[in-house]
Amino acid sequence: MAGINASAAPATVSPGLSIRGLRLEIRNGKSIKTILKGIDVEVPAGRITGLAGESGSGKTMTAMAVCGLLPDGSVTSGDAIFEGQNLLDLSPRRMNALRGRKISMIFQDPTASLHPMISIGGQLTDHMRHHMKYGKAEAHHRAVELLTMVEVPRPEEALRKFPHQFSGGQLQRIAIAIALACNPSVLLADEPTTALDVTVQAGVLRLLRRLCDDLGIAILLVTHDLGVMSALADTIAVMRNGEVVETGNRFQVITSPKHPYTKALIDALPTHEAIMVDDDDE
Amino acid sequence: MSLEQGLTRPRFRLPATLRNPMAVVGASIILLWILVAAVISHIWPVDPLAQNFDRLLPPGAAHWFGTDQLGRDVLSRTLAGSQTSLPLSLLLVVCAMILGGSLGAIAGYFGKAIDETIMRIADLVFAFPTIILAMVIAAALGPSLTNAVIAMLIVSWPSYARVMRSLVIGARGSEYVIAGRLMGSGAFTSLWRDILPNVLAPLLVLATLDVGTAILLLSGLSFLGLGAVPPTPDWGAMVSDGVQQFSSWWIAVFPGLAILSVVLAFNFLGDAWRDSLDPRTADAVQGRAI
Amino acid sequence: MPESSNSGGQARPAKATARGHHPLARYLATRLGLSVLLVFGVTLVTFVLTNLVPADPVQAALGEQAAADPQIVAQFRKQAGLDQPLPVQYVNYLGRLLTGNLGTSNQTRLPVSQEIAKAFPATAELALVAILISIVIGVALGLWAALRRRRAADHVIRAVSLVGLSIPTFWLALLMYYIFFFKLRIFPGSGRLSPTAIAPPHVTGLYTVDSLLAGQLDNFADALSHLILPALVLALYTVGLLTRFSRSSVLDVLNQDFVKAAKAKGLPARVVVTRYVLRGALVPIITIVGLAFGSLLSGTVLVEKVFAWHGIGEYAFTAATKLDLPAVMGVGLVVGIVYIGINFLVDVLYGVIDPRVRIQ
Amino acid sequence: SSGSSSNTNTGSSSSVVVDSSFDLKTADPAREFETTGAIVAHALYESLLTFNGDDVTKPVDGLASYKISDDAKVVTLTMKAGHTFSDGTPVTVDDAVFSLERVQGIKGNPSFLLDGVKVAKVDDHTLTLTSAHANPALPFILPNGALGIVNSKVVKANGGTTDANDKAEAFLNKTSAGSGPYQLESYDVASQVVFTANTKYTGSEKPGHGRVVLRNVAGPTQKLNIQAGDSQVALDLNPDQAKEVQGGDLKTISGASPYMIFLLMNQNQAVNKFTSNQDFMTAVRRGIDYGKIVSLAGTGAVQPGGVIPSLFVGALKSDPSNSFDATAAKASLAKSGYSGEEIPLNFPNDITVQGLELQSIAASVQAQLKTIGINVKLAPQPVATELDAYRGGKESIGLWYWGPDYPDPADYLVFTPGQLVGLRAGWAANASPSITALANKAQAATGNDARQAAYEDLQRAMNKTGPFIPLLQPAKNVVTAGTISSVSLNPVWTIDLAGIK
Amino acid sequence: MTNETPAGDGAEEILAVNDITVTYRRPGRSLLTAVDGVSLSLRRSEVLGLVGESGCGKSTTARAVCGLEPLTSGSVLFNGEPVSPLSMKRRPKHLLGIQMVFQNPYASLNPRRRIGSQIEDGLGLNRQRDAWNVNELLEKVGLHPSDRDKYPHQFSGGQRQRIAIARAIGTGPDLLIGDEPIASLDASLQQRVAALMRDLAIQAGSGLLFISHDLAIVRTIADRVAVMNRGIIEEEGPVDTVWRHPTSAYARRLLAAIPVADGLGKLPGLPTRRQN
Ligand SMILES: Nc1ncnc2c1ncn2[C@@H]1O[C@H](COP(=O)(O)OP(=O)(O)OP(=O)(O)O)[C@@H](O)[C@H]1O
Ligand SMILES: Nc1ncnc2c1ncn2[C@@H]1O[C@H](COP(=O)(O)OP(=O)(O)OP(=O)(O)O)[C@@H](O)[C@H]1O
Ligand SMILES: [Mg+2]
Ligand SMILES: [Mg+2]
Repeated sequence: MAGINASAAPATVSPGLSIRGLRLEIRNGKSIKTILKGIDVEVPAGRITGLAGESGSGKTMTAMAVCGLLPDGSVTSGDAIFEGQNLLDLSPRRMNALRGRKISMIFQDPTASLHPMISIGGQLTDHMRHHMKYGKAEAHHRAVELLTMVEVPRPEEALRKFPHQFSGGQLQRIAIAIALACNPSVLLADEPTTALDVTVQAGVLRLLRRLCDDLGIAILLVTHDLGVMSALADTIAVMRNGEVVETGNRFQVITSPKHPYTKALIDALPTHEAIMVDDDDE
Repeated sequence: MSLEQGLTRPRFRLPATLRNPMAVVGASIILLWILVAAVISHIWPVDPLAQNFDRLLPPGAAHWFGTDQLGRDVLSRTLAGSQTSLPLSLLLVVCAMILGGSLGAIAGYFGKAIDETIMRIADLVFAFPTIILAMVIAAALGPSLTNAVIAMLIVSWPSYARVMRSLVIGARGSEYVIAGRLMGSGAFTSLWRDILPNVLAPLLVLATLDVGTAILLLSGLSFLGLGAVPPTPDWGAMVSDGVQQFSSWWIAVFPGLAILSVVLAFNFLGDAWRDSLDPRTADAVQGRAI
Repeated sequence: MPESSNSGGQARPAKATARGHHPLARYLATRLGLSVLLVFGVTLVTFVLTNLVPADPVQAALGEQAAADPQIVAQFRKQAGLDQPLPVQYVNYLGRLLTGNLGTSNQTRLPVSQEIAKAFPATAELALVAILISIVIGVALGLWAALRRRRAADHVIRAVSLVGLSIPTFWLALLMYYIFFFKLRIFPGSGRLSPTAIAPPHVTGLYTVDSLLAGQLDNFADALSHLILPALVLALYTVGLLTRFSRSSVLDVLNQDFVKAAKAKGLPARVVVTRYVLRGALVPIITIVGLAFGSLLSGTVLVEKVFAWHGIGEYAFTAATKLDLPAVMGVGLVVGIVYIGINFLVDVLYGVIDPRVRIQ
Repeated sequence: SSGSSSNTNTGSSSSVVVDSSFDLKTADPAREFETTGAIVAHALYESLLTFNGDDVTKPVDGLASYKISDDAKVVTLTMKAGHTFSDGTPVTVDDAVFSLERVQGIKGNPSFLLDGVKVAKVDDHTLTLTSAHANPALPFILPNGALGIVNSKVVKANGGTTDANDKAEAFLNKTSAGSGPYQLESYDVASQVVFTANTKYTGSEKPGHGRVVLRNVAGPTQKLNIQAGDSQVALDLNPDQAKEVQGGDLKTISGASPYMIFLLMNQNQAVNKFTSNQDFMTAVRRGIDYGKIVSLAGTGAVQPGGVIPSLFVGALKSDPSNSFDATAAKASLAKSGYSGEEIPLNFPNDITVQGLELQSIAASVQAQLKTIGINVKLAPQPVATELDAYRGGKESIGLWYWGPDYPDPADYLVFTPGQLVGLRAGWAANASPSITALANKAQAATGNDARQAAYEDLQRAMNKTGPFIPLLQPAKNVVTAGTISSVSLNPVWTIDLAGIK
Repeated sequence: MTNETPAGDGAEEILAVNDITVTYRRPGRSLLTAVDGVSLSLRRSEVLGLVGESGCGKSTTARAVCGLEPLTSGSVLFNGEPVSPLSMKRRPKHLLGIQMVFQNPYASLNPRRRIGSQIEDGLGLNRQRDAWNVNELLEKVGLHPSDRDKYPHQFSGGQRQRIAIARAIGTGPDLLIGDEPIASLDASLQQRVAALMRDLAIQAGSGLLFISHDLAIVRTIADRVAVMNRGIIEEEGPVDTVWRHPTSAYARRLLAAIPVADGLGKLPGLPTRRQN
């Protein structure tokens, strides 16, 4: 079903991530719940791949499976190929060495995904020091650099502050900085703007676009907001009930959806006529 | 998904608590003790008060649990002890729950001065050393299990009040409560119909977990001579007799095991119950005071 | 527990009309004010309570024949100020308190403050060691159980902690004394020091500390070896309690997104657990530690009796049963104040641990 | 220094640990009147007269020798030379006079011992104690530890006076000022009192150990301690515990104690209409299985014939009025008009007498009376609360004990109508003229034989119609380690610490 | 569906919010003015949309209109009578005509009561006794009459929100307030629920105050819209005017920031940087 720019995905070592036939079951006692029923998604480097779908369709679980952060009792099969190795088969040790280093993640709620009692500096540098063996000063230097890159004002000062001292948009930027700290090749963003205001969201979306373009990172963008999808994703995969029901490039999927579910999703959107706004801020 | 859930939920609700093997063990022990208290101890052939036997006999064929310092049969006393220890601790817990729960609910719902007054009193009771309070009360009213229960009630309501208050404060801002009030329900209806049913479960769980503590506290008071009046068979009092006759270990061990079994049973049950609550309410229970 | 404010989400004040300069200082000042108010309340409770006791303190204080002599009784009443109206007695009581005078024991005619100064450190030492043991063991077990949730280790730990919560302390105390002192000879006998030992010079009243301060290493070893068994007995209950609470608060934290986020950073499990999970679980644990320590301070009478420890618990018990009202008032007040102090300390610790309290 | 306390040698440099349940209030002899206080006072202070070992039937010379006038009103005491206080100064008449006047003047618990007695110095060797009425008990009172002689100069220097302004107690709680075999090393009213031998001591009973630690330990722990060798003497084992430690090298010294446990039946109609009924009282008297109660109290316990314990002059061996006969009891009960009404039995539940809990006795009495048809309800209270009702004469049936203030039958006249304990049973002064007459006769009798006969008559009469039922004289069980060769017990001061050899 | 005939100018005004200010005392004594001089008015059968960023004071305004929040200054008139703050006492009769549908579908229904009886509570308030019955209402919001005996947890979020709407409509309100009633719903449901709310309100002749941060949806159901920012109304007017020709800079930014699902990959406009 991988119907995307085949040229961007060389068969052997692709710089991105390629998910093929991913199945996931969660066993709890005797009950077995099938969450994912064979997912195929290509996440090539330098592009943003969108994963859309209704609530509970398994978007988050797909990202979690790639990271190896599934709940207890999960059983996976299929492939998630990254740098020639199947992430699903890696030992927890080797997976841990990749997580945060080559593969990073951003969560939906920035206030919840940062530890409220640890300073921003602490949370931004601890994995750098672990993965990259940076010294204190080196890590600090890199942290300032990162905060500057994601446009958090007064980075030096920010490092000493705690999460509750920032707004949601700033926190999401910080979360992105944390994810980018070790120069990952793949970034999994699970609804990174859902908890944010439209105005703040606009800034974060731009940031993601820029990172993708400038750093050549492969981004998997999970969201149920088709507006966001349309603004950011290069290709879109639509999920429903643990299956990918439609994959295609952005324009195709949004303007001429094939699957009835995608159609329904798009029909439900309020129609947008041309908005007459002078973009005076740009 | 929601439909499926909807169909199965009501039928699974109680078993969900009881599916846990520990909960099954707990429930069976409690049932067994209820049976003992209600039936077996009444028809048991040996009189728990009769001082007809040789003193301090070790467990043997004639007296499975031995005899105590006055020549009474420890087995029949242990069985009969369930008639006082169980109902009294339950009574204590229920009273503390009702008293503390009501005060906490009132404090939480009405807030402001009422809240301040009630909660500062609760703080005071907390700050005042429990055992001294209990002892002074028991000393003043005279030792008896009823008075011990009253004393313990006075010192134990605040933890219920605290939990209840925080639950009610959490619930009173809930949208369904506000919706109810927008539809014109008064304070009482609002508390009774909208809030209470939704906060009762954690309180009940707390109470379940407290039954064991109650038995222990009452037995502690008995040990200090402020609880059960002889010759009433009471587990705590029996254990404290056993401390005097420490070499005759059977005097203390069997009622002690009885206490242990009940405490464990209620805790197993309460634990399972709490685990089956939704996480947000379970939160409030675990934040309870001692 | 700290009251969590209801205002959720990211607060972006539309207009902050006033701005706090030292939120932590103000927070602490409020807590302190509240504590002082509570202390005042405790004095009132002690006073009212002791006046509610129906028995006549005169009869309790005087010997059989002296109590029959109306002249002695009248003199005693006068000396104790019992002939004044209650409000006056209360004001007098407060006045005396301000000068540090807790009154004189009816039983021993010693200043209550002096007696408490002796009894309190004994219990404090015991409770401190017990709470330290409980924290180390209880938190470790609770953490372990939470990390192994629903597996064998979890069930075993929970069952064991419940057993700890279910055994009557006084009986356990005697049993432990029997096993470890009498049978196995691992620990020394009752009391705080060997009978032949001479107590170290009084500085803190904690024998272990005082003996170290005085450089008496053998006394230190002696005091410590006497301390361990009763402390273990006391700890068993609090270990059970802390295990349960740590388990559930760690479980709560484990469900938080920031733990998942920490794992997603590829941090080693050890770091995630110690740095992220434990720290997050600390606030509820500290609350319980505070409460448990408070209850240890006044709830040790049963253990003290068995171990001939003669601490504040036994003192309170004797005072209450002998109707030694000045002693009851003194001990109620002191324990109450210490309890309030501990709670204040817990509040301060919140501030230290949780930047949301410290920095606004 | 720390380490094991067990001692094998009994040289004067060794130390000994005595475990006891404290009821200590003070180390000031003029104020103490409790069991532990008496042990402490006896070790620290010598008294003018004393007893020889446990024989309390005959006072012997202490710091002084004595003569009592024929009318028993004047006791003349002649100081013996050679006794010195621990600071080396000699004990003088002035010290004796000061000490006794101080006991009287500060109105402490023991001051009643010298009620109506005038203390006067005659010369540098002699003093007299003069009473208005015949007071043949006075020589028996003088050995009491409360009447120990203190160093008047030292005590005065530390605030001591002979009136209510006395401030010496705090000093005496830190430092002893006596001529006894021991000096106070440290004193902690709650945990322990440590004694060191008084090097200036010149008395007869030389201290067996250089250092004695008297510790406050609860009964069950005492037992484990002595078994483990952690202590050498345990004073408060109950009979069962004492029996359990038998075998091995521990020794148990059992004997009757001077305590007498009794039931009182209130004679006041208003308090209870049954307990004041003669037939009902007889029913109770005959309905109690004394043998069973005595067996509760173990070896050495006896049933006293009357209120006076077996150790004293005037004790009654046994009396058929106080014997178990269920049929007679039921017959009397039938006559009394009682039909199953509940009668409360009050007793203090936080008191043990020689390790024996009153609670067990109460439970036993209740069970026995139940078999003859009397419905007794136990109503225990802590002693501090219950004392009120007891002293106020408000108990229907009370279970109490009496410990002698001094080892003389005169101490038991308080049980007669209109007297201290008699009133507690609602026994008014005019309630029984015949018994009152017998009491007066007993009080006036002088000479051992006459007194013995008079007190026996009095007790027999009281056993017939009086409100008191003497139940039990519990045993005193002292357990000593194998390293201890002898101890010296005495009903007045329990144990002579110097006598632990 | 957009912009049906705006309610006639002659319709009676049911709500007049006159220059209200609401301040919160926050822990630590600092005062926060959440609503700062807001004025609004609403007529029968009219839908007024209130949009703005999170925390700008929309909910506070709604709560103040219901009397749930004491006013620091200004007044709220409902049917010409002042709205008194809701104390612990029963709510006065004349205010029962104001009903609200809340943001969180999981919290707006009492989880321990059958939904049928909760809807009946609402019906009990209706002045026209027989205007509705439970079954009709359920059908109206697309549920089956047999659902009345179920408990809230047996429904999905969208269904619950529809039940809450049914309950509010059942009271026959003069004024219906929706405080972000669609915010937590699935994208595919938002539009449907919003439209349902509008339809039912207009049908019952009530005024609807519809609060949302999603201008795109408000535009489809509202007659007039007010844009709120930091406690003040930045701009107010007919929805088309505001949508196409916003006059305030803030409204423009807000509009520009909305990503458009046109498949063109156009990034939304940037907000001006703000200092916190
Ligand atoms: N810990 C878990 N155990 C069992 N089932 C789970 C667990 N977490 C999620 N699920 C189930 O997995 C399915 C997919 O969940 P997932 O979180 O991936 O959905 P989603 O598409 O991210 O939805 P949303 O848009 O609401 O975030 C759901 O049916 C959910 O109930
Ligand atoms: N009870 C309260 N106490 C103190 N401040 C409050 C309270 N409720 C709200 N606030 C503050 O008032 C301001 C306005 O809040 P309000 O809830 O009205 O915003 P909103 O526009 O509804 O935002 P959202 O879209 O997040 O619901 C916010 O800054 C909020 O933090
Ligand atoms: Mg998700
Ligand atoms: Mg809001």
